[in-house]
Amino acid sequence: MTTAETETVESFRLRARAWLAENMPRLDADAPLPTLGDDDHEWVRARELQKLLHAGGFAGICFPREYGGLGLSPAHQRAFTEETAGYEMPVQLNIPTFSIVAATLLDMGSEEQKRERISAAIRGDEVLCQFLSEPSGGSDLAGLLTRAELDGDTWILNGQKTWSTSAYAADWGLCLARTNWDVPKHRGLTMFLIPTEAPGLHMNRVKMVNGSREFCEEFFTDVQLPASAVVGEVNNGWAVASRQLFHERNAVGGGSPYVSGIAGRPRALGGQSLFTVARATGRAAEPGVRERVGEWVALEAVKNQMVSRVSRAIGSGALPPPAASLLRLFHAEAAQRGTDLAMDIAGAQIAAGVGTDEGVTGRAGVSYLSRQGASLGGGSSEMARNQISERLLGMPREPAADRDIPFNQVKRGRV
Amino acid sequence: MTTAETETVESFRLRARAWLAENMPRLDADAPLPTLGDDDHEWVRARELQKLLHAGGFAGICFPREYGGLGLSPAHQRAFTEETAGYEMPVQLNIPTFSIVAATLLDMGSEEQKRERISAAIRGDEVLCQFLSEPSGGSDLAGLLTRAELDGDTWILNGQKTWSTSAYAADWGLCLARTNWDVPKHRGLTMFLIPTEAPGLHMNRVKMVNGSREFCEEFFTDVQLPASAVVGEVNNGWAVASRQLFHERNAVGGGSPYVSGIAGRPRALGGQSLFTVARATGRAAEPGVRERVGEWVALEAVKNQMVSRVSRAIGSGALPPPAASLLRLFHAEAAQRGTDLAMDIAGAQIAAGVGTDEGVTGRAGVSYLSRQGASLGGGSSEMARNQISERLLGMPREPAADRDIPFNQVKRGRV
Amino acid sequence: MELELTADQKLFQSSARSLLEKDHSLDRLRRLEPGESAWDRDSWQRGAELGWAATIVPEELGGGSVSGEGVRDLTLLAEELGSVVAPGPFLPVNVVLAGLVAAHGTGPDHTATIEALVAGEQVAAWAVYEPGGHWAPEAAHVAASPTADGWRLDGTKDRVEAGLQADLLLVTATTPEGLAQFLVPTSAEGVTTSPQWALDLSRPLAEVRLDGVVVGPDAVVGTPATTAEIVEKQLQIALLVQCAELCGGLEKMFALTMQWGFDRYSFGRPLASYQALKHRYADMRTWLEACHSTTQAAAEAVQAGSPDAPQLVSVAKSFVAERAQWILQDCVQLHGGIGVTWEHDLHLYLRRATSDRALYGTPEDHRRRLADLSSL
Amino acid sequence: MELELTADQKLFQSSARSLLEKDHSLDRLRRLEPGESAWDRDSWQRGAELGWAATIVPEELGGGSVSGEGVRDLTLLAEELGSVVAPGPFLPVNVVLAGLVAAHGTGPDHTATIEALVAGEQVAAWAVYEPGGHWAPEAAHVAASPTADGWRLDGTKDRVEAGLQADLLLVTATTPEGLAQFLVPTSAEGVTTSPQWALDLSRPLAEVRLDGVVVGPDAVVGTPATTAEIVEKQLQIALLVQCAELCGGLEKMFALTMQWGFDRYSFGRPLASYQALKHRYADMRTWLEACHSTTQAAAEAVQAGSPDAPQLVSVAKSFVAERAQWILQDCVQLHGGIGVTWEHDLHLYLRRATSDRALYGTPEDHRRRLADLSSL
Repeated sequence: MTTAETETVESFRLRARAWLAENMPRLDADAPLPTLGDDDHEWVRARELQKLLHAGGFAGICFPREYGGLGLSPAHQRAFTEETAGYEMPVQLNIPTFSIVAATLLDMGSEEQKRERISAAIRGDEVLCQFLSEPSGGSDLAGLLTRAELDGDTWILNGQKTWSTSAYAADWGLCLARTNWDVPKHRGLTMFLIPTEAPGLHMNRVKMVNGSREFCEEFFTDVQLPASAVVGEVNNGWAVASRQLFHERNAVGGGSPYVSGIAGRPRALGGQSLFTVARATGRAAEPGVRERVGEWVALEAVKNQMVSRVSRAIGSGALPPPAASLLRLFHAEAAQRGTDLAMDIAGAQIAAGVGTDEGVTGRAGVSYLSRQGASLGGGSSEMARNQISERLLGMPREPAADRDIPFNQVKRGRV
Repeated sequence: MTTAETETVESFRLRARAWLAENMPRLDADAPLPTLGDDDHEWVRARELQKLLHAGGFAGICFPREYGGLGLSPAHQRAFTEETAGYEMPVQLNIPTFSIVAATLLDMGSEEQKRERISAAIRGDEVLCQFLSEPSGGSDLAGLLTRAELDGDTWILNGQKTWSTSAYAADWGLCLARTNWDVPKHRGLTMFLIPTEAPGLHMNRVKMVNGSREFCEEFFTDVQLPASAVVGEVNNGWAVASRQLFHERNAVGGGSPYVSGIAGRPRALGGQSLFTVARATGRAAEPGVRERVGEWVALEAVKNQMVSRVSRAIGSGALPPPAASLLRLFHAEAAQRGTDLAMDIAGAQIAAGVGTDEGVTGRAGVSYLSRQGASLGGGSSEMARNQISERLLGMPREPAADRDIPFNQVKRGRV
Repeated sequence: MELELTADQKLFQSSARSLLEKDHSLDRLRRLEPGESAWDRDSWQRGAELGWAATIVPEELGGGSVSGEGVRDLTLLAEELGSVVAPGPFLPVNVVLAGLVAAHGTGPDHTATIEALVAGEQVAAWAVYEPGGHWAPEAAHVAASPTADGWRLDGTKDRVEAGLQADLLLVTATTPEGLAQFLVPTSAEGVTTSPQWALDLSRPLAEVRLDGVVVGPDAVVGTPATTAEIVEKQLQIALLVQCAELCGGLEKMFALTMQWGFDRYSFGRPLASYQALKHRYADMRTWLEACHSTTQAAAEAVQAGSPDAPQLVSVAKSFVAERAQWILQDCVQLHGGIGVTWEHDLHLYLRRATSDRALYGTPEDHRRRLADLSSL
Repeated sequence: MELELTADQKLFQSSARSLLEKDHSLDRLRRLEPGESAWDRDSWQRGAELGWAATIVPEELGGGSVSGEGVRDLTLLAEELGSVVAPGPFLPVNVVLAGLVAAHGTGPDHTATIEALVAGEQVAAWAVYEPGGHWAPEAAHVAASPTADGWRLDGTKDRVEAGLQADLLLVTATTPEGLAQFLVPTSAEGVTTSPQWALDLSRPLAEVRLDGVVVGPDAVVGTPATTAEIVEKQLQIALLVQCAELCGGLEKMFALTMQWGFDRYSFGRPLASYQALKHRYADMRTWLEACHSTTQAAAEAVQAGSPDAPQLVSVAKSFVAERAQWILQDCVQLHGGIGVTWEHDLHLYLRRATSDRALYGTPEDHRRRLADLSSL
């Protein structure tokens, strides 16, 4: 599509507004908060909603037309997202399906991978996930131990992954494995695209402190993969993973063009706003409580203003891509301050629920238990600070004891 | 003196109480706050008060009798200090004269140095200071550039020092200089005891942001010193400096047995308590202000409780000496939180004084300007954290680019 | 923790430790079904046999402490219990005992109840919070109306720790003469206890309805004139137990996180070699020392009945409860993702700390109390 | 700072920069004697000639902006001035202009005053604070009583920026009909201005006594019905100028501290190689970006006269003023002892930031305002 043929943002917006009003179900603002850990029905619903968007011609707005998208600009996507306020949307598919996995395939996948997986995701037929982290890994993703070995034309995969967000609901996953142990760690990795139903892949859901079960851990035992499962080049998997991490930072920070629809209620606070908490405690008139609510309002606003500024700056080249870590870091800070403020406001009521129900203040308490989630998921805040200081500010890199050393000679810890 | 002859703490306390009531001038609680930067009269007064204590037999309580002290225990000192509440005391002499310089001489000085300097200080005849830091140095004290060279029997000193607390009021100073450039930095240093009136020593007072002029900078130009000026051994000055640093941490943290009398009003807040600030703003009834005052009360209490516990533990060996850094670090945190709370309470009034006077809230503003003083003076908080993690918790030391390298080959910065 | 313990104290401590190892596991806590109690009466009985309800009770009332300084022994125990997030009515039973002992001699005689509590034969709970309310023990909405031969109590309490398991409730109520406390059997007609969702898995809470509950004149604890002072004593014990158990828990989780820092490698180096992390360990270590210092100082003041005991327990509570959060959340951060999983121990301690922070006055409440006590 | 500037804006910016380089030095600020003013009328006049008092004034009233979006140009200028802690009445003159422009057409005509202010021929100051008071413009104690042919003003104002140098004061006062604003010449009988100690060396403050000051009916700005709205406009301009000048100052001090980190060595390594310090630089860089983001968003809303402008200026002020302190104090810490000496530049910025934090609503004030505006 040439520039001349592109619909204007305003025209697109008006068309979207009309279509949404006619076709999309409205959000029920009074719906009870979902119980964490029990979300299978949400995934069924997300696929239905995505199919609806696709049928209406509003799916994959920023993805190229040849892979099933609309080939429009981020401004079109923003306009659409603004219009979706108040409507149900398949927001579960934003991260990681569209904004991380599909975005990475678009950058690095084979023509076949792009055509098949991206378009299936846009149609609402498939959900995508990532198999990256490992139990021994932490921030050192490239130090992973899962191995893939060639047996004739077939790759044989063995190892263990964890922290795979919503992998239980996915059809395909990007899996990073070590294919050469005799070179420094980044140079011996290969990325594979794996069906989650592959024989030899066993998956568990991990229960979190707040009851959520969105993460999975996977055990790979002699999983067989064809040569066409490789994404990018053999032993060049780190290049693919780097794009994934870039897209992940962007998505978590809120700067991805592949995110469609406004994320649900703030996860960090268990889906509750501080207004809800302040009202539930009966303390909304206290100046100290009002100060805290106002602080939260300001932080949320600044977070969004920053997303808009920084993603624009990365887009225009005014800031380099590692600037996405600024969003990542501030997102965590704002989310954590939010849980702290909620705890302050809940006061003596955070310890208990109402009857056998956790209630508003009890939920604030449960959210507080996973306070650090915001500075751990999608790369820790510490890694974001390393990125910012080293990549954005140009400060000397941390001495790494595994740099330029064959991976099979690198020291490993006891846990 | 054997244990049998030692006066009990209670008897000493009662005797002190009576003597103080009869001899020591009472503090005037309503006296206006002193103007920072203009304190010459305070030093005259401090010497007078010290002479008074000495005449009454209450000077140098924990110093050995052979060097002019009383040879009593820290418990005696604590009892005496408790009794001095409400009396004028020569608190200017606590740091660095007694608790750092005299304490270090006691540990490391020659018999002559101990007999002459310690007793003169106890008599109120002399004030002592330290010439340690250098403009290029920062936390890396041992990387200093001041040089001393032997010319026959005479040491010739050249270089520059700074951050010498109250050196302008002192008679003698401990000065660390480099005497060998061909060995790693710690092994080429020597400590000297220098008269502040030595020819070739030029001194300026440094004006701080809050108007204080307690620090000096010194220029040494061919200052000549006899062999007897060396404290400890030639090229083993680091051992002496280490004791100084230990005593400094102890003193700043509040754990020194050579401190006599309660320090004046809290320096961190410009001599004002948060009660004063809260009352001056007319906001003392606001719950948020009361919360902040209460937080300050608690922090001050915890700081003192911690001094008492940790210094007891170091004394008994339950904690190793580097534990003094715990006090150092917490002291800074409490002081800084105090200035922040004062700023919050002063609110809109911190920007201005009353007429042309800074007033209570303006003084809170000025104190806020030197907020970081608490985490810089006496070694930075960053160095304290290094100490705690490496010396107390046994974590790996930071890689130093100057370790085991002859000092004349070490890289230096541009500032 | 105190820096030095006597041989008797060490024995007392190790007997507690052995019993806890036998009767209690964090894994059991983690796998509790909804409605299942975290503790049973038998286990508490065994604790009582080791003196867990005896330390602050004078010998003539059936109590006794190994060091002769009951409050010290109480905090020593609280640290042990806190270090394993032990369930059981240790806090409420000792708080009620603090009240009964303080009231002893000033109102109706409760010697028999004291003895039964010390022996672990009975369990008591303090019913002081009311639904939707914050820390304001003096402002009870539960009403106690004088009847011909006693009192009639009406109203609702909540966040009653051990309320479901207790035989007796110590209820704060407003009488025509002001605040008073009443010992009410949970079996009395008109008393309904029901379970209440609790953040701390180890400490079941209850809602208690009092519907025209009739008690005799001997149910009163102390006298109207002494109630405020008795409640203050109860509060002091509650705060000390909280602070000491937090110290115990923090010590344990800090040690775990230290070990993790040495064992866990990233980029070929242990976490403990990264300066940004080392500095956070240093802060945590400093705060931990400060927590011990203020808890110990508060315990000494309460033990001595010192006039600054009310201040010092508020200093300790406001400080320790806040720093416990800082330290535990940082322990989670240093552990990484595993620190926010259900299978890890950290959240069990974080639940306890968050609950302790909330109950018997938040740090904010105690800071305002410090301003009040300083006559600002 | 905006991400992209037009050529006209860049020219406007560089002309401001040249004048500041010529007329102003931090060193002069540092060496001011007590009583000596930080700025003079001539220098302000030269600024006015470059359009410093024209941006938010419509062309028909003698103003004009280079980008056609006056608020954008105003914040651009404020950043430049803030980056060198420039003295002068930039903030008060533009705040008064915002009020006069907003009132234009609704009350007495002030066209001549507007033109004189734009041209730099007159200087005006907003007299809104009162001794001992906090931010509460609606609650003036200065009383305006109607007389036969005008008004009589009595009371005291303080923290009047540029009050000593101003020709005109815009005074908030309570009339029988509510709050109103009056333009009062400082030369009027009964007006006494006296210097007031100020934390910010670059911004002289004044106390102003109004002792039976008589003004005509044409001294009123706007009408009783529009006063609240006019004051809100003035506040928005004050807050934007503060936030933008803070951003400019932070940018400068952060750059200075970055350079220090690379140039200063400790233990044979640059400070910038220490992870604990690198992480603090990363935090500062993040906060700085957030400060720019929220200031720019507020400027856009004020420029557009958007209904959420009141919220967004409060968001920006509450955030930027707080983070400015965090960043500047950390810059001091990273500099070490030299950062707290009189000879270093940092305290000049810290004085400005601390003063800006205090005036026109503290972060706490604006957070409460955000709760009010959110109808909590």
